[in-house]
Amino acid sequence: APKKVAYVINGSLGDQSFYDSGYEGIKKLEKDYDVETKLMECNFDPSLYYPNLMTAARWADVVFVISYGFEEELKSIAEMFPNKIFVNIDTVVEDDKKIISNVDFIEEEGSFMAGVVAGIVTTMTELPGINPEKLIGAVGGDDDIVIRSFVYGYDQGAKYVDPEIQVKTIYVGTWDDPVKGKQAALQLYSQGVDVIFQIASLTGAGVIQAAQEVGKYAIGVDSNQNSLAPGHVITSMLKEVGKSIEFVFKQIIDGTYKPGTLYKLGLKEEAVGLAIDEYTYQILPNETVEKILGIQKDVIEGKITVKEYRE
Amino acid sequence: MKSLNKILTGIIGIVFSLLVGALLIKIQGNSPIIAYKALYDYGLGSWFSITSTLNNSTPLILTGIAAAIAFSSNVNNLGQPGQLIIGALSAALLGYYLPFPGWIGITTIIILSGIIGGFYASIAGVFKKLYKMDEMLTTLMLNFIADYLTIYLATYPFLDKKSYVPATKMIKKEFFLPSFKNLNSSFFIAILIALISYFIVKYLKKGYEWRMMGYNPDFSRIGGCDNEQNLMWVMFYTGFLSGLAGALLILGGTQHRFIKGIGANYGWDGIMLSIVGANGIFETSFFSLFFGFLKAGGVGMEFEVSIPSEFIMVLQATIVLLVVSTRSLVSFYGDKMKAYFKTRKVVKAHE
Amino acid sequence: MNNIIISLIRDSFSSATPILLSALGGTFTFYANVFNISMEGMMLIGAFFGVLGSYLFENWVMGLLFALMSGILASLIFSFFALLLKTDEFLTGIGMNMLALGGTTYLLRNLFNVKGAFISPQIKSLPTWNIPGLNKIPILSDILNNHPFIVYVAIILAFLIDFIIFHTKFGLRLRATGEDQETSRSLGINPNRIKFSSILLSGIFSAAAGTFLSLGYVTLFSENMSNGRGWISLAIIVLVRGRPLGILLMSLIFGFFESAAFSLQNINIPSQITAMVPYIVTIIALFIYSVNKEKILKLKKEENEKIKEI
Amino acid sequence: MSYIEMKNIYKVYPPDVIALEEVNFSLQKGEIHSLIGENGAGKSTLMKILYGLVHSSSGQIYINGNEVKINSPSDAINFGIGMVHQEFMLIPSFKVYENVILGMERTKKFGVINKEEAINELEELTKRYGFDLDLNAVTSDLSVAARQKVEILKLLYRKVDILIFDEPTAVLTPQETEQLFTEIKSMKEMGKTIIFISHKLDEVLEISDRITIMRSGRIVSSIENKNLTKSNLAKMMVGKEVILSVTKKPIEPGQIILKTENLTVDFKQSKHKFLQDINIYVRAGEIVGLAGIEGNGQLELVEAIIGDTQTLKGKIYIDKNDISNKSITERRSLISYIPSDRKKFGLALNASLAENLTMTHHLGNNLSKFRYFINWKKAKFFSSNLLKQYNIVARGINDLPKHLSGGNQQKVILAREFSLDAPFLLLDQPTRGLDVGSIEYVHDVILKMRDKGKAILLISADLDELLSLSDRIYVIRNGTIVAELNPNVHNKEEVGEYMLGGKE
Ligand SMILES: Nc1ncnc2c1ncn2[C@@H]1O[C@H](COP(=O)(O)OP(=O)(O)OP(=O)(O)O)[C@@H](O)[C@H]1O
Ligand SMILES: Nc1ncnc2c1ncn2[C@@H]1O[C@H](COP(=O)(O)OP(=O)(O)OP(=O)(O)O)[C@@H](O)[C@H]1O
Ligand SMILES: [Mg+2]
Ligand SMILES: [Mg+2]
Repeated sequence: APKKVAYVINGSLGDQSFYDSGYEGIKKLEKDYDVETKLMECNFDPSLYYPNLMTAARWADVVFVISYGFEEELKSIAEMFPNKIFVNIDTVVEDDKKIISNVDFIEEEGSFMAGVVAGIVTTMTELPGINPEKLIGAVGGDDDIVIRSFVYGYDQGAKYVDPEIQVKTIYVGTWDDPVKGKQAALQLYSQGVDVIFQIASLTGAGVIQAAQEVGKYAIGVDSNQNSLAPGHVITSMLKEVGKSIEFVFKQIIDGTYKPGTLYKLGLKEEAVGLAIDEYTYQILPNETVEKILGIQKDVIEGKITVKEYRE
Repeated sequence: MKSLNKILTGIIGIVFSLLVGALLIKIQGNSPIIAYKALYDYGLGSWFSITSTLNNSTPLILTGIAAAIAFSSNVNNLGQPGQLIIGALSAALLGYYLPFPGWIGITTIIILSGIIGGFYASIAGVFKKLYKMDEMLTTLMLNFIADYLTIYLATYPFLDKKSYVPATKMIKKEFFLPSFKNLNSSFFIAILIALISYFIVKYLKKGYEWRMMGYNPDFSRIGGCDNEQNLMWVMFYTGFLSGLAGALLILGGTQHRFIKGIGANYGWDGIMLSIVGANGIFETSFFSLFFGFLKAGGVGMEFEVSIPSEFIMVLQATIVLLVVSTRSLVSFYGDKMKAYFKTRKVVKAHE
Repeated sequence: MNNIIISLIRDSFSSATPILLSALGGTFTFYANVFNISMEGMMLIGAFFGVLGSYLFENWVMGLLFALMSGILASLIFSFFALLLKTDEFLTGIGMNMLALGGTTYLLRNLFNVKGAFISPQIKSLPTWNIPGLNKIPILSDILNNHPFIVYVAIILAFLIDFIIFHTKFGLRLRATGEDQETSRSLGINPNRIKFSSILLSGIFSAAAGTFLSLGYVTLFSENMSNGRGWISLAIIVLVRGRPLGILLMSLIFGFFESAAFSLQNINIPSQITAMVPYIVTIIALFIYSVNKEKILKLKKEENEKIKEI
Repeated sequence: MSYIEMKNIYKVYPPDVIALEEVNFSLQKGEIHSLIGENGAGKSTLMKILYGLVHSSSGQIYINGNEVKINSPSDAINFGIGMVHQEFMLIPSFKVYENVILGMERTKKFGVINKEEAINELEELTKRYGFDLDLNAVTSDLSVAARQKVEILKLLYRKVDILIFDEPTAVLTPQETEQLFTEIKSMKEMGKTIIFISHKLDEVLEISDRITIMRSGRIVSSIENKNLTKSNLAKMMVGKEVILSVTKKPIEPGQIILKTENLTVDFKQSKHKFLQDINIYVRAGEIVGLAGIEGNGQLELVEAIIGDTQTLKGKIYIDKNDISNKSITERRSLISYIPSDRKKFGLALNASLAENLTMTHHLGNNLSKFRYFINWKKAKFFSSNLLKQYNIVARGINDLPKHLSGGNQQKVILAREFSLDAPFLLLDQPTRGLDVGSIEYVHDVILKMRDKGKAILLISADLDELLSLSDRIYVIRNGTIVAELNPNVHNKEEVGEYMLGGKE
């Protein structure tokens, strides 16, 4: 059985979203399976990708890696260590020798649900702060493929509720400037938007504070941010990186793990989804939440198909 | 002799700062001995470590020399970061689209990317020449603009559709600079360029004029040097070096394509190193190697001893500050001591 | 539509304030001829300690106090290296910025056990002010009222500092030292003391700017939240040659274009392009300034000659 | 008992420059005490120690018999000691009154400067001492003489009793010097004590009560000003006989080398002109002097000839080449140039002597076989030859100019420029601030160049120098040439009258 597990990430912990969530999963492995774990953060510095991954691969039996931006390095290093286990999370890296397994989250399904919530809320003019305009917003960190796929699902969800709903998006251009995040959100609110989905890591913290300040609504991302501004964060779209790590590691222990597998995880696997808790009920009446959960069930059962961004 | 002196006082500074660093590590609750062993193991301990150190230092040597030449010519070019990524993006695009074979292609890419970096720097030069616009400010602003411009290009027109982050397509395999047992050949190119730069500054009339302009621009102008033209050349050449650093990152690094963040801190580190190296080409190169070592060894400290990366940043800042302050202290108080003893001798002789 | 423009102009003040404050501090070092690039780091330090104080005592006053103390501490470190150990000022600035970024992240993890951002209801934000009488004027009130009080203080300070620099004893000595420190020395002024005061003021002001970020505009601390604002204030100082009122004007212009940049995304200009706008505006401002300066210099010289002739 | 007594003063500048050795200096109340000595003898250093600007390495200072510690200029000012420095200590961008009150500002509440009070007080002072100064003028616009008045005003405002003047007359015209002397004498009458440093022995003899002579860091003697002559002062200073008069060979002029045609310098948008229709010529083998009160267009003429100005009309020829539209670089092969501000334009103080001596020579092809390169072996050989040839006292070609005395710095410039072998020499104040020994040397070299057939334009504020060296003299006033004089016919006073406009 594997004894040493490494967790290599392109960014750094503290995003209060998927890197952190993954690290929680890793910490749980330590407890549950009595393995030694180590963390390597690359702090978005591409010159560290290769040496960090290399260092981790030489030491560990199992490497969990979030490889945004160094998929090629991952491939070449994995080929140097064909007997070790490489699990790549959140992107898909295919190598010819089928050494690397991938965990792919279907974020579109999660953000579809966020869009459904936003769409429903913007039409509920009886709620405080909601105007009759059918306008919702999103604040993205960078304008890149991942964020655009979030927006893509979000838009589908809103349009599913009411095809007339429009989505306004601002890409702030940085992941760690909550001040700019708040500015962007205030602008969207001043344009008649009443719900904003933040997809911007630390920048997004400013979006939530903006919602609180002007009495409008926000939707959190990646981890449960509902408690950050009670009464203003309706829900959060979760991405359970930690759980997926546990899930794969269990298979490794069981012996059911096969290298080169593609785990596609969506609503059904509870890898993505909405955080619905007392804060949600504080804002939305029960029947509205029921309606939302109903739509979620339809998606899980395949009655509604959510299109993926890259196909 | 003078540069040896600078390096020697630098080494005193390094030793002193490592001692202070040990204290910091101790306070943070780790064993300095184990931490420094990891630093050594990952930075110098094996062939792999040594080559990592050298690979790390490759772009730093170039941006460091760029800053050193600019500053010693009294040209405040703080635009290395921007010039570097412009060069990197150019290399990535050329590497994908250029139809030339192998070595011809590589040479073309390297030179063209350098030239593009040089032109980017020349924008600030032209502004200065025509409108007397402060080049420190314009280069600073051009850094931000280069940042967003390259990301725009890598996000829209030249995006590799398969990538998850803003990135261009990978360059052709034949343009990859080969590695010899993990040591990338781009290191040798950097060393070669360092030698050429030394030669230019030392033996070329232009280089002499640049230096004199750095010492006293009024003097060089009245002496018959065309300062305005020299400013343009300095801007171009230092931009060329930074652009070259960017190209080597693409051809010789591990990514082989332009990707968001690829410039990292090379530009700023280069500016810092030129100051640490007192604008000397050899001194700056020496400290670039040292910084490459710190970076490679930092990975070890983080991995083996779990010293957090932000702490390593604090350590690096401390080391840089102490290296330079120790050096200025040694020379300042050294001179005072000499004066003191001389006085005693003279006074005694009179009694 | 009206709303959008009001919000835009209102936001210009918020975007301008941190830049304005740290540039006002930096202008002291500018006049003292201290090459100070550490505003960025000092702002970050102020932002962190503001949150720390406010969190520990659940009181914004303590937050502000902590921030100012940390600004003083940071300037002591800067002065220690730059003035006492005679380390290159530029390098000291780079070192300070690295220390600030690494240090606040390190403390964040050690004190609050989080990385990235620290948010808590215990952090109390700075109070907002209303200008009496202004509530009656509809649009102006929307734009100018209800900002964190630091915004108003910063604007008043711009005028005050202009007065201090050009009409007080301290200002006279500051400018003299910056222009020619040997002359200052020859008149019994201690240049190091003047430089130290300027660094101290810069530290305090930058820390206050940081507090505006972390306790004024938003109520949280996040790593690297100064995010280049210190560099912008440096650019503005150089651009207007330190004039406090020029700093006020340029900060507002910069703030306006920073928030206007988001609006450009509405007409489908990619975000990367809109983000360049403030920097391009700065270059254009420098261009206008430089061209005018040349003209003014020429005219002034001629003027003088004419007077001599008469 | 002496008013001030400096005992056993030593000064070693870090790391090991001995500036003063066992110096004992005493000053009596109410006297005008001159301090003379060669460049680098230590005069300024000794006075800076008295003024607290430099700390002695060893030694004591007594005032009225009590030992005092002077740690900073403010201590000195408190003891009533003030100093006008060799290089003016004024903030160029400040108004006159700001420069005067700096360091001793009168303030209202909150440190706000009390401008009215300051101006009132200063107006009274200027009236009392008869200074003609606009207190609100910007200092950088003032003439040199006016700046010096500001410096003196600074001391009077501080009510000091002892005024130290470090080479105040080096930059003044004879008329201005006369006026300064009147002021100094009236200050003496008001009970002030004056220390006066100068290289001009006539002046020293004219004004002093007592003269102290320094040589290489020591005091050679300190004597009352009775029955002294220039030549025995010079001998004490230098330690050997100095020839104070110039002996010239008869002139043998060749063809015209420098020629200007209607040279005019003005500004684009203004009708005013700095130079108006200057028509002068200089022939090979002659020295042509340019006399004029500073600020009458000499600077503009020099800039126009060397090419450091942009708006220029008319024509300049050198050796029949029209250089009016040529760059400085192109002109430098035809012009050797000694700038008046040697630290600003003549040297790179922190670059090695070899690098300093290579300047301008590098434009030609003597220092390398290849067009774009410098052969440093050759350049260094060339530099060390120059050091020897011009007797420059330095530690070698790697020494830095900032370590050299003023005289030796000037020799470096002369060596470089005169070895250029250009047909035309432009000499702007070549002996300003130099001691008699150095001046003798410089004059000697200039005459040698004349005899070698060079065309020389000499600008000098020192009319004695101008009259003794020149073969012809142009007088410039208000940007035009007002007279062409013959030094063998016209004397100093006549030239002075043309300069002032008394004679047309
Ligand atoms: N700051 C300094 N550092 C090192 N050496 C110095 C410094 N100032 C002066 N010296 C040296 O000390 C000696 C005395 O210089 P000082 O300026 O006192 O001479 P001086 O008699 O005033 O000469 P001059 O007539 O040229 O003004 C010279 O050798 C000079 O080079
Ligand atoms: N080597 C040098 N080169 C240039 N200037 C010098 C040198 N040494 C001293 N000075 C200048 O001479 C002046 C006095 O220097 P000095 O060494 O006497 O002061 P100090 O005794 O060290 O003063 P403190 O005790 O305040 O440090 C200063 O202006 C200093 O900058
Ligand atoms: Mg609505
Ligand atoms: Mg002197």
